[in-house]
Amino acid sequence: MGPQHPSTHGVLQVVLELDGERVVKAIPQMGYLHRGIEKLAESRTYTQFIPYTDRLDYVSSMGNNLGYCQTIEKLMAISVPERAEYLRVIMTELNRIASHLIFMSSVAIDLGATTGMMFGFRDRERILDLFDMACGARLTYSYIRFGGVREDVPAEFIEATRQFLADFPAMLTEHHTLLSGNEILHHRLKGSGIISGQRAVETGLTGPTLRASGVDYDIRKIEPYGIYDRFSFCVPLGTVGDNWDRYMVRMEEMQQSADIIAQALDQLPPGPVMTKIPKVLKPLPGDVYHRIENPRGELGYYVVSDGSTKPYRIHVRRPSFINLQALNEICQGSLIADVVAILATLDPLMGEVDC
Amino acid sequence: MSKQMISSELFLRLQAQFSPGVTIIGEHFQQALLVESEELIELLTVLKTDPNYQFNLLSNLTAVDYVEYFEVVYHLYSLPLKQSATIKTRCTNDHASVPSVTAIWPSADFQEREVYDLLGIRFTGHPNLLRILMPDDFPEHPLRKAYQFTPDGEKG
Amino acid sequence: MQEVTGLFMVATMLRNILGKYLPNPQWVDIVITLINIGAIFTVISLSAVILVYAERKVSAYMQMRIGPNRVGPWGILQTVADMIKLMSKEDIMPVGADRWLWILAPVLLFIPSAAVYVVFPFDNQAIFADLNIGIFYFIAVSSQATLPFLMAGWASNSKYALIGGMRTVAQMLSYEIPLVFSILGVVMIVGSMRMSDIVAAQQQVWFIVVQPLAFIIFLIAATAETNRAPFDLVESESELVAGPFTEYSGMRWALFFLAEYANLFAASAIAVTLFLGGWNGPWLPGWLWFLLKTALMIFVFMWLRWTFPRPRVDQLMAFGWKILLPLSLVNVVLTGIGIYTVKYFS
Amino acid sequence: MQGKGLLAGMRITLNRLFGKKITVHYPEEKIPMSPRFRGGELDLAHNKCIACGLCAMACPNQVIELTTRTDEHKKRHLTSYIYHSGRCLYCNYCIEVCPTDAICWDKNYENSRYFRHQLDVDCLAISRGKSPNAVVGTNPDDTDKEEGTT
Repeated sequence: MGPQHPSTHGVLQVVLELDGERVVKAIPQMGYLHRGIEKLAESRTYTQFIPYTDRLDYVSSMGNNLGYCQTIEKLMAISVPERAEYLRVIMTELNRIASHLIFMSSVAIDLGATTGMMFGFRDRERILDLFDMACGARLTYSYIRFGGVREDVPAEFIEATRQFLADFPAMLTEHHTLLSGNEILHHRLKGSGIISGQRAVETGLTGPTLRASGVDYDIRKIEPYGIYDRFSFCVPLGTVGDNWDRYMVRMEEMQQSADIIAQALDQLPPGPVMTKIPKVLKPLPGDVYHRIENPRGELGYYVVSDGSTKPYRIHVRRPSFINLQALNEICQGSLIADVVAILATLDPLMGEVDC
Repeated sequence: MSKQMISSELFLRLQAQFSPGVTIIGEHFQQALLVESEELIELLTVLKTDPNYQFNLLSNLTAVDYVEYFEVVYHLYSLPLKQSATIKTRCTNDHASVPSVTAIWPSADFQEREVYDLLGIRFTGHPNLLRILMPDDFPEHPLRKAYQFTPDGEKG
Repeated sequence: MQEVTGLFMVATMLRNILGKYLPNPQWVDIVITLINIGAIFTVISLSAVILVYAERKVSAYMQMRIGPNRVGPWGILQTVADMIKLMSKEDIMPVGADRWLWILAPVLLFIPSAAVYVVFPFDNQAIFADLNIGIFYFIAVSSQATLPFLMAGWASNSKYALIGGMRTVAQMLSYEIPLVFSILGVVMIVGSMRMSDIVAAQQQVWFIVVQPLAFIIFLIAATAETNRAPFDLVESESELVAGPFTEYSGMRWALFFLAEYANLFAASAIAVTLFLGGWNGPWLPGWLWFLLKTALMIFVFMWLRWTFPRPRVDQLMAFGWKILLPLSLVNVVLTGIGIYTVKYFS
Repeated sequence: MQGKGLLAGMRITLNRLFGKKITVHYPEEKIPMSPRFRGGELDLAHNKCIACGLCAMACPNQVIELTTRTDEHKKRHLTSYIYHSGRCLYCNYCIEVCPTDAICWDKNYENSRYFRHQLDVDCLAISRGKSPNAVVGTNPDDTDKEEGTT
């Protein structure tokens, strides 16, 4: 399955060793989209690196911004006003729904249901319009800055989000009837690509892929960053850890994110959205590691500063990169069609894998 | 952002256990355990298997080029006890090699290959230490401070 | 005696004109056959053009898109534009490909799908050759279609094509049998395999009412026969890129495309003849009824295609052998009992 | 296998068939973008610009290249202002940092070009209104650099 294969979520090459249609080995080859973001970081100031974080996991760039900004805020102990915290939660959760909608559409198209894909993208358009209204960009936002968010949301944003939340259950039920209720999909996803919880933790799986194997590890719950401890939401868990569980865990997560947004909208306080921070940031020498829960798994930033305006070293712990390690193990003994299904449910994203 | 760091007395007990090779550096959230590369494997296996540590998830493995030496950083996390820890080890940059931890945590496999690819630190005992991101015939290790590049229009 | 339909009159009038000019009757028959062949080819190419356009419009509407509307009013000429584009496309042949096999494959695929049109009862008398083994001829010819896929798969010397070719053979063979058995049910009731008899027997009640189970089995098996989703494992985009057609481009690929739509039209035409009473129908002329019903059947095929994901190869085989085949056998037994009870009481 | 789920799926596609369409005829009708949309190219109001060069420094990708000239009584004038739209990240830093709000987005997202050098837009010429569609054909390397390139 070469780099320009239609179903590898970007430029990923999987070297398949087959006998007949059975897979013996599946080695992912990466690096086709390697832009050396970590090297670029060393010649950019701290604020100038934010647009690059958008380009890492370009489908949930709000989460990347949040992770990076919170790391620097932790390093320099910058406080964030209440309203900005709430706006950050609303934006990241909206972005999580959009990212999971893309996941669902890619599963649908990989298994042949082109109509399912179209519906997924149609609903995602609604969220992109919300983002466009709030920060002007549809995919790479750079909306979250150190000490808060760039600018306050316009008045009609709140009302449009409530409208979206009102229509969202109807959208979900439609997706469920068209896709999840479909027997062919059941047969295609159930029982294939199984990985046990204990083995998943060892190979470093995180995020919905790990929770599908029954391991309860959601950083929003275990180590609440920002104000996630003020929201009540449950973390959906799978049982067997096969493709079906990975699919259903993400579908339920969309519903949970919608609940979080609803709660955040109700508690949205008025007030400033940005604290006063110096024009040029000069953090004290030292290093910090901070993790957040991105739609694809645990996104971590390890920043080392040497007191100058430019970071000495930034390492990004990219969930898709590490989740791909399990590909070879999960694909053992499955068919080609399963490899496609497994890749779809592992949901790697090349921008993030190659960094 | 409360971060359940591993309690300091656990660190102290560890230091006592591996007295010469282990020192505690940094404070508050930057607290880490500096380990000599000889005792690295031994310490990490204890951290993983010992009931009151149980670090079963190697969350992140990376390295930093401090020009005089390389520093390999391990961020561990224990799911059952909900605590995290940072372990660091140093090696000089002429014969940069650190024992590989893939035996303890298989999740280190790709991350070690990436560190080797970008920084040139050899991980002894790694199953297939090859370049993962850069093209195979790339001569140098780009993330090293010594490596400077100026592509067109880049005034960095 | 059925009333003389319009089409029949045209044929007889043509025959008289030709009779005057050409010396002996054999010549007249030859010319008539040539005209018929020409008619069949126009029907195929016309139906292909319309079907491609219809498929894109239907799939677009189902996905809430608008579909092609640029070329010509409401995009009708879109397919014509595609055809011209395909003709002008350069025809690359993969290196190491098995030359003759590769060149012959698309042509060989087109022949059976064209030859099948011979037995379609478009209207009362308007059947090209009313063979007394009509339906049997259809099955024999349509099972020819498997070979060219395998040839294309093997000849284009690429991994995807080879796997695609293997899958075609497996899929088509295993769905041939349920197809035949579902047709068997109908033939048992009619007692003859002549197409016009089958249609005539459905004067009062269509066979879909008598044989609902056979209709469903036929529908599923026919989708598998024509390699259309949800059974399009042969050229499944996500796994095998385009299966046997991966290495084709330009006119050859268009031929494959044409053959696929010709098969689709053939499958729905047969479904109409067997189950929906061919050209029987009040008020409208026969051939219009036939076209309307075929259009309905084609819509059902398209509807299936744009709703369902694709099962895995082994699930496909398991479904074909373990479920469809026994069901069709049960159907044959039920029909037998049905016929016997009807004879017993009448 | 019970066909209940399959039929439900078919029912959805059927009523979607007759449902309202959501795509638009692109060239004729365009989907309106929001007022905050960051897209298209920078359009510069050269009378407002005080040639301070803050935007060029703030930009992560060195997309803006401007050269200035200080005349006799120490007043700085802009001589050239080239915006390499090919490398722009659309992060809006330059607009936020500009003290006199001289630059803003022209929100025209149909700016595909045939040649790479056409991506380098000379905003100064455009804003001066001399040649409204001045796409400077100069490649970045041969622009004559005066003193004070920031």
